[in-house]
Amino acid sequence: MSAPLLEVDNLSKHFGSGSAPVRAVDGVSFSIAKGETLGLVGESGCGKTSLVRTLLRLNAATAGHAMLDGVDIAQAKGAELRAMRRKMQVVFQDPYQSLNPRMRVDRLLSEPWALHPGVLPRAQWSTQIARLLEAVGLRPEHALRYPNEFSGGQRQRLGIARALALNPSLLVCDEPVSALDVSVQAQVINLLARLRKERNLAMLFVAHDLAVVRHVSDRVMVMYLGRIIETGPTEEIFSAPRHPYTQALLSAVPTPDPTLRGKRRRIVLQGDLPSPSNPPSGCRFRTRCWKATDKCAVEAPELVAHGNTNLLTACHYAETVPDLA
Amino acid sequence: MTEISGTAPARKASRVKWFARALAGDPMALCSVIWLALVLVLILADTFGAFSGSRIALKARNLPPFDFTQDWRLWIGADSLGRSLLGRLAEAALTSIGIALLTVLLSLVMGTMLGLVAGYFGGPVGSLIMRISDVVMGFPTLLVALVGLYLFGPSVTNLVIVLAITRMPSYIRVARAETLEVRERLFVDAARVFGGGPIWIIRHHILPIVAPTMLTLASVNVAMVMLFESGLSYLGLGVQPPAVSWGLMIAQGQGYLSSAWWLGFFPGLAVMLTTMSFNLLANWFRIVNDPSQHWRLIRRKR
Amino acid sequence: MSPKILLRRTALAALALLALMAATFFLVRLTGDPVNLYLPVDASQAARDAMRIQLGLDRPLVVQFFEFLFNVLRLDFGTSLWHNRPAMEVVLEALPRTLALGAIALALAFAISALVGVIAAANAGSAVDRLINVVSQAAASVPDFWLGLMCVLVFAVNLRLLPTSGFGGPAYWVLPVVCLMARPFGMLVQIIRGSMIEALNASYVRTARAKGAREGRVGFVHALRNALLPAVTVTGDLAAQFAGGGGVVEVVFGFPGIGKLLIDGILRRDFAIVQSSIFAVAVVIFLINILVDILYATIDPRVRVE
Amino acid sequence: MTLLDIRDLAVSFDTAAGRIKALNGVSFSLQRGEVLALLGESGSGKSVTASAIMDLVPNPPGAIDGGSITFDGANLLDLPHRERRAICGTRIALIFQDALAALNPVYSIGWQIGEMFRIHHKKAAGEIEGAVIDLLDAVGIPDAARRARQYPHEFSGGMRQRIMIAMAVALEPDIIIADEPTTALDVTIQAQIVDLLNTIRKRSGAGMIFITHDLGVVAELADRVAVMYAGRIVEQASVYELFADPRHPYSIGLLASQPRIDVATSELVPIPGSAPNPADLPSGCAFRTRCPRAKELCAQVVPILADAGPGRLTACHFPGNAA
Amino acid sequence: QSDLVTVVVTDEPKSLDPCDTDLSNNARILRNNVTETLVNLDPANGAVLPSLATEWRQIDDLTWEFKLREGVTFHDGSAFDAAAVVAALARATNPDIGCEVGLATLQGNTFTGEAVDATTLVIKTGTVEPILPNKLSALDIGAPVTPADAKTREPIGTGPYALKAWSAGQSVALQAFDDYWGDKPAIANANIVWRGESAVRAAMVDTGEAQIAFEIAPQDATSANDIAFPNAETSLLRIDQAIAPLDDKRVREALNLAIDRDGLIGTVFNEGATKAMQVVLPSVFGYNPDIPVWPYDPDRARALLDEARAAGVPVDTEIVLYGRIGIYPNSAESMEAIQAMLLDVGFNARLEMMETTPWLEKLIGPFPAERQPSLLQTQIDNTEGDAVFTLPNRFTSGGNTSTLADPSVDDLIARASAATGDERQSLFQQAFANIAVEAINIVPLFHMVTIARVSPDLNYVPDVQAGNEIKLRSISYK
Ligand SMILES: Nc1ncnc2c1ncn2[C@@H]1O[C@H](COP(=O)(O)OP(=O)(O)OP(=O)(O)O)[C@@H](O)[C@H]1O
Ligand SMILES: Nc1ncnc2c1ncn2[C@@H]1O[C@H](COP(=O)(O)OP(=O)(O)OP(=O)(O)O)[C@@H](O)[C@H]1O
Ligand SMILES: [Mg+2]
Ligand SMILES: [Mg+2]
Repeated sequence: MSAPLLEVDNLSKHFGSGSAPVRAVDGVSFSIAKGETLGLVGESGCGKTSLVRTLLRLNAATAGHAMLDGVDIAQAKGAELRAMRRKMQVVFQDPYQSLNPRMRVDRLLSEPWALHPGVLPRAQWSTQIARLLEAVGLRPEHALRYPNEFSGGQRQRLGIARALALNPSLLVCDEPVSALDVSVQAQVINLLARLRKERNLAMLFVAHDLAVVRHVSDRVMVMYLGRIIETGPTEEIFSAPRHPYTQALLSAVPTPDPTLRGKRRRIVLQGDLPSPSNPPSGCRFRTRCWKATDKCAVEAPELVAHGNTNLLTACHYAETVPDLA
Repeated sequence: MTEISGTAPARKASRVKWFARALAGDPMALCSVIWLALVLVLILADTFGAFSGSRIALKARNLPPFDFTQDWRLWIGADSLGRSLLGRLAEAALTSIGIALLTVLLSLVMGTMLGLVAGYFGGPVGSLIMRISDVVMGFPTLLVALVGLYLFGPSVTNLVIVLAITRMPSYIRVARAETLEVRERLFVDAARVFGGGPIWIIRHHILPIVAPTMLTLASVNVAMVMLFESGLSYLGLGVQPPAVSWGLMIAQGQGYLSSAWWLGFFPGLAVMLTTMSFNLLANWFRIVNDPSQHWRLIRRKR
Repeated sequence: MSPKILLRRTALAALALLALMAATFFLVRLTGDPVNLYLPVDASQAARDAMRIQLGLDRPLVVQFFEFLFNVLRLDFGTSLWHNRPAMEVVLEALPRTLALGAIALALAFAISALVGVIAAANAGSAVDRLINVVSQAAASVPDFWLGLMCVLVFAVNLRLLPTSGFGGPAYWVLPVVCLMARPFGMLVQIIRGSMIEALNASYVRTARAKGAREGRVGFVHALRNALLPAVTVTGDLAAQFAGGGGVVEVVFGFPGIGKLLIDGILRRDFAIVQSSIFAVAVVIFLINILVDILYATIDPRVRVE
Repeated sequence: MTLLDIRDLAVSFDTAAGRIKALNGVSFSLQRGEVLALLGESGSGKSVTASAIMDLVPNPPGAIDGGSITFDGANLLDLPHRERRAICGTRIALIFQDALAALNPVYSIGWQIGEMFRIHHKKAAGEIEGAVIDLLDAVGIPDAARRARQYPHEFSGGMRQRIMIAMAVALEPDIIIADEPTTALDVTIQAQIVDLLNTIRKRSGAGMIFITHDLGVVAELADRVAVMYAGRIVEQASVYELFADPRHPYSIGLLASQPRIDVATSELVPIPGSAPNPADLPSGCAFRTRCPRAKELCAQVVPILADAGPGRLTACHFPGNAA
Repeated sequence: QSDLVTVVVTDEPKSLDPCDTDLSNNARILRNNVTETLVNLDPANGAVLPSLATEWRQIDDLTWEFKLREGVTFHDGSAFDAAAVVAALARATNPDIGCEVGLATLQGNTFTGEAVDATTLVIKTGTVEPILPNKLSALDIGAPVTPADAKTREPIGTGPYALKAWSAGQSVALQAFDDYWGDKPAIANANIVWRGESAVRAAMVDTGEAQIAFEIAPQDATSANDIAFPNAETSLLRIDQAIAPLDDKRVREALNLAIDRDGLIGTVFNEGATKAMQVVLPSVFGYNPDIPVWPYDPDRARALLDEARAAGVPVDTEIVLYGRIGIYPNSAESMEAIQAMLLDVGFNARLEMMETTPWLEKLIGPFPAERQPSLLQTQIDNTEGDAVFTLPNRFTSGGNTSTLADPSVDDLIARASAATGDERQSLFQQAFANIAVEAINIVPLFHMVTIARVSPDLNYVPDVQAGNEIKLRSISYK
């Protein structure tokens, strides 16, 4: 097997210093192969965005490495950095915030080329802009509008078009559809899926909507309080999760089928997510876990395979709950 | 592409139309614009020599206003040296507004730049900028004015520089605060991901967002500087004869309040109306730039 | 505010004060030599030189500066050339008057503009609102000294209702307070009106209405407290400005406050007075800022004093 | 028994882009003890409907242009302001989407909940504190006595929503209108809140209008569903019927476009195009520009909400089952 | 309230030390109210009148003897005697204290007092001092308890009023002194307050807040209660005649001819002002009545300029008019008018109005060698009644405000200062003529007047000394 496109090793990101830093990301390791889509789910505040921003070098990592195509993201300089920037692009959550409201679409889309002279001669910009717009399902004449003249879904398409301008090999999507309307969400998801196929894009797909993640990803990673607690192939995670948190998470998602009402086994977790600046000792989930024992308070579980499965689970008492789905 | 680019002027025209409509929706702003246009006409008339005939004529000293049998230049009276008060007001308008605009422009440009740097980079340079601006803020403007005028001689240029320096901290603060906020916005992050450096980001992403706020602040400041200049001139620390500003006219006219009220009254009124106009326009501008307030400017048609 | 934060802020303020005093020291000395001003025109060159030596002005500026710093550390601010007594003593006589004047003006301005601002915001767009807007804009735009002169003309000279100027019983305070109030009043009405309109559109106000609260309660209990925050900031800034003296207004009314003292000090090259007033005012401003922060935190529990 | 009956409600707003017709003749009714889900995408007018019921449409820029809201036999729109206010909170209560914004940041939550009693003079001053603590207990906030003294920013999102709920049920209203109460919450918290709402509603027997665009929550909670599009109700049916057999092309599209957690979907079927500009709605049926079935008639005649089988209504010229 | 009179002046006194009465702000309060001098000058003709000294004579060139009044006590009860005068004199001339009197009037000579007995005083001078009594009219005598090495804020004198309180920034209150040696004043209390604005001062008399207001600007002097009195000041422009083109006499003459003095009187200057031909008033010893007043002749001025231009004088060089803000009422307007007049005859004149300190730098030498040709707005006062108090410092080559370096003038002034009687008078008259006509070092403007507004129910007529003295004891209610 060839080397993975992105390899993350024990990456941490802590905010603030002093006695109780916010441990937004705490020793996370994973990798993404070329053309693969990795879904990342977790509740609000568990560190998804922090992880993404660290990968994009918008935050400096506190510890650990992330290598993109063999280049350490944090260390890259000069030409290496520029090459890295071209390879990895991002689509942000909020389509209203991620486009500069004072830039016309043609300038928005050509900004990457202006920043990477030599990628595309200026003469070809306008044709390329038209092509990009078409690729994301917009029309060439949209190039002369301002972002506020677009709907949310259209804006998200603009964001995607812009991310594609440099023809990256890895697209990092931080909740690209969660700000969109249900009917528009489907359009964007389909668009991403199509582009991924056409361009052999690898994706890190962050979302908290499990249904969306299930639909999009090849592999899924579940995060809780800055740690990865379970990871594995999408189908396996959704059909037979082993971590209690994943189980609870899946069961909490309401099924759009009124006939199933009251028939599913639902696990309603008690309490809120603990503060990431003062995470529980041992297993971080233990404060809301119905299986927690004294051991969980002392010993942090490793992310390992439990039994005959492709899943890696960080739980001392990992087991499947067969009748979940 | 031609048929697409053809729409650009049309968009511009519609923007002008929208502004005109928004202006029509705010009678106060409309009045302000009319008043400022009037002042502009007066200034132009003066520069083209309409008042050049108004020399010192001690015989016409303190000629009262509203005597329409006189030359039109004397319709609002003559000053203590018999010069046309209207002409003096025109000349003073150029100084007063000129000083205010230049001051504001200078402090706007410098303050915004420093604020952007302080806000975007932070760190020791940022704190240094902020501390210096704190210290400047701590000074009585009078002292700074005096030092500047003493060191460099009393001239309009020096007054502008001095006032600009004392006004700068407010721009620095606002620009910094805005920058701090804007630099956390997602589109700035996006630009960084594309490889945009600080200069690029400040120029293309932060400045355009910060600019309207700064312009609003500037138009409020035009008003403030005008008041300030008149105060300084009143104390004898601002514009000095033979130059003339509205503030100086008030100062000189105050001696005549009981005998020739028009000498101090009209320049006072001019300061007030002009200041008010700039304040009102600032308000209007703020609303125009805030989509959630737009409806205020559009009359409800039923 | 915890003592630790207070300590930190005090330390920072002390540093800033040091910079301010240093800048003041050099700036005033750039405005020229006081000796000519203090000696009769006929005084001989020898007498001028003697005075320079006596005042220590003949020594290098740096030496003078360090002596000045040393004296400041001992809270010795020198002797006023003009008043011929310790400068700080003169300043501490004038400062309380200015503070009282400013406090009265600001408090009145704040109270009245809160009321007027709420009325305007509640009737946004109506004739009342427009009237309030015009009046407050005019108040914010009127040159205070001009207003002062006009007030003297009308109320003192023509109507004989109030004394023209000076310092004394309550009657003497009316006109200075009114003139000083005009601008804060205008500004605060604008601000409170704006933030009230915003607050009245806020979600929590909808909640209050949904709870069944009457408009008066919605406006004064729910919206106003939130809307006051920007007004408090501006009032703090104004208070800081006023601490430096009502400047021109004090001159017009012959009000013996710190503003007049400072202007006179500057015009008379009374270095000790200028330095002491700036020092005293800076300290007051520091205290005002802390006060404003505390007030802020009292109004809005989200704000933590740093 | 019909508790609330809304007929042809029309609301408009003045905006820079011109006059927006936010509601274009909304009609639905709510029975006692029933949960009606108001489903529809962003901007379809769900919140405006709630505002109109609660007399919260800001005027200006908004205005109620017509229709009626009949509650307990009286048309609310005819009542004087003062009487409507008296109904708010006591008989109809509203829970907002963004609890952080909806709670006044400068008052403690105990004060804000207690205000319900003070405004409507329902309890003596001495009893209020105890009542507030009981309410907080009831919505599952531990350590209620201490937390009542805290401010909204000191609570997590789920807690704040619980506080909103406590406030809404304080005076045991007949109707609770919940405007997307769980949209801003995480799934695990959302599950808690949905559970809580269910429990409380069952206990008090209040009717509920549950506004959302989350099909899952609807399936979990609602008895009946009204689907909104561009300021109109386009379909009304019992929850079972709607999910099993949507008739309006918009409802069909809505159901087909959402990925499901319980089954692996290979391809989603999105509704083409985007929501129309409310200032410039298409003539006739507002959905026609995105509708696969649109014919000439749709551009000319506005379809009315008509009977389409027992207990269900559809506003479409060409209703039918999903293809 | 008939036992109180309130006087409003422009500024707070700088000091109330008896030895600082050379400043009129201080003198107005103290002189002959709180403290007294050995002799006074007659406001009408400048003659020396007895006060604390009853008689005096010059024993020899360097020695004078004064007989002091008996039975005079200071406000603190101590007796007035020769020792007190000796102490006051020593104090006034002590350079360490920096007394105004010592630095101005008494400068340039040494004075040693000697108490022969309680009422007999001998003063020895370093050089001959022909007009010692005039000089001593400026020396106020404070009580012996006045600190010898520092200034005081609480003067104790022998005058009809004692200081009651000085509320800094607000007012000075005086109270009649019961044991005064002369006639008791009619009004028991006096308040001196100060306001910067002329209009306010004038209004205060109308409103009854004050009974006397000084320095009312011409435009505020609109009522019958406004009394103009000459204030011993003469306004002028000093010509810096060392710098071209002002080094040319034709140019300086043109300056004088260009100014329409009649036009300025009654408009910018008060009607009561009189055109001046020299820098002192007729009442001053040494005044020359024969110097002609400059006519207004702009054509002649233009002709002179053309002539000078033809002779190669750079008459088109920019000449700066240095004005001082507020030196007298309407000072800026007068300079604007003068600038316009100069421009009219073809001068390239630029006006620069300055604050006092920078103006003083222009006034007082030494002057930098590289400087622009300039005219300086100034005024000269002479309250001591003798030309020697005006001339040496201002018009001799050694004078620190002089721009004239003419050995013949120097010699004239030196000789006049040492002379007495008619010789003195004629020498001074020659000097004045020389300065005004031959050298044309000045553009004399006006003998100035001050306007005081006096409440109609008050008996008070300000005289020429009212700029320096408010003779409170002469005031009474009608
Ligand atoms: N700049 C920052 N400074 C301090 N703390 C931060 C910062 N950014 C994030 N955090 C904290 O780090 C934790 C993780 O935040 P992060 O935004 O990565 O979560 P998330 O999983 O993306 O949440 P969401 O689903 O809400 O986007 C949170 O507790 C957050 O408060
Ligand atoms: N105060 C207002 N001013 C102008 N337009 C408004 C106002 N309130 C609502 N609207 C308009 O009314 C329409 C309906 O809005 P509404 O808030 O009811 O939508 P919604 O269905 O609740 O959407 P969401 O799911 O986003 O909450 C929208 O087009 C909106 O722009
Ligand atoms: Mg996130
Ligand atoms: Mg809504």
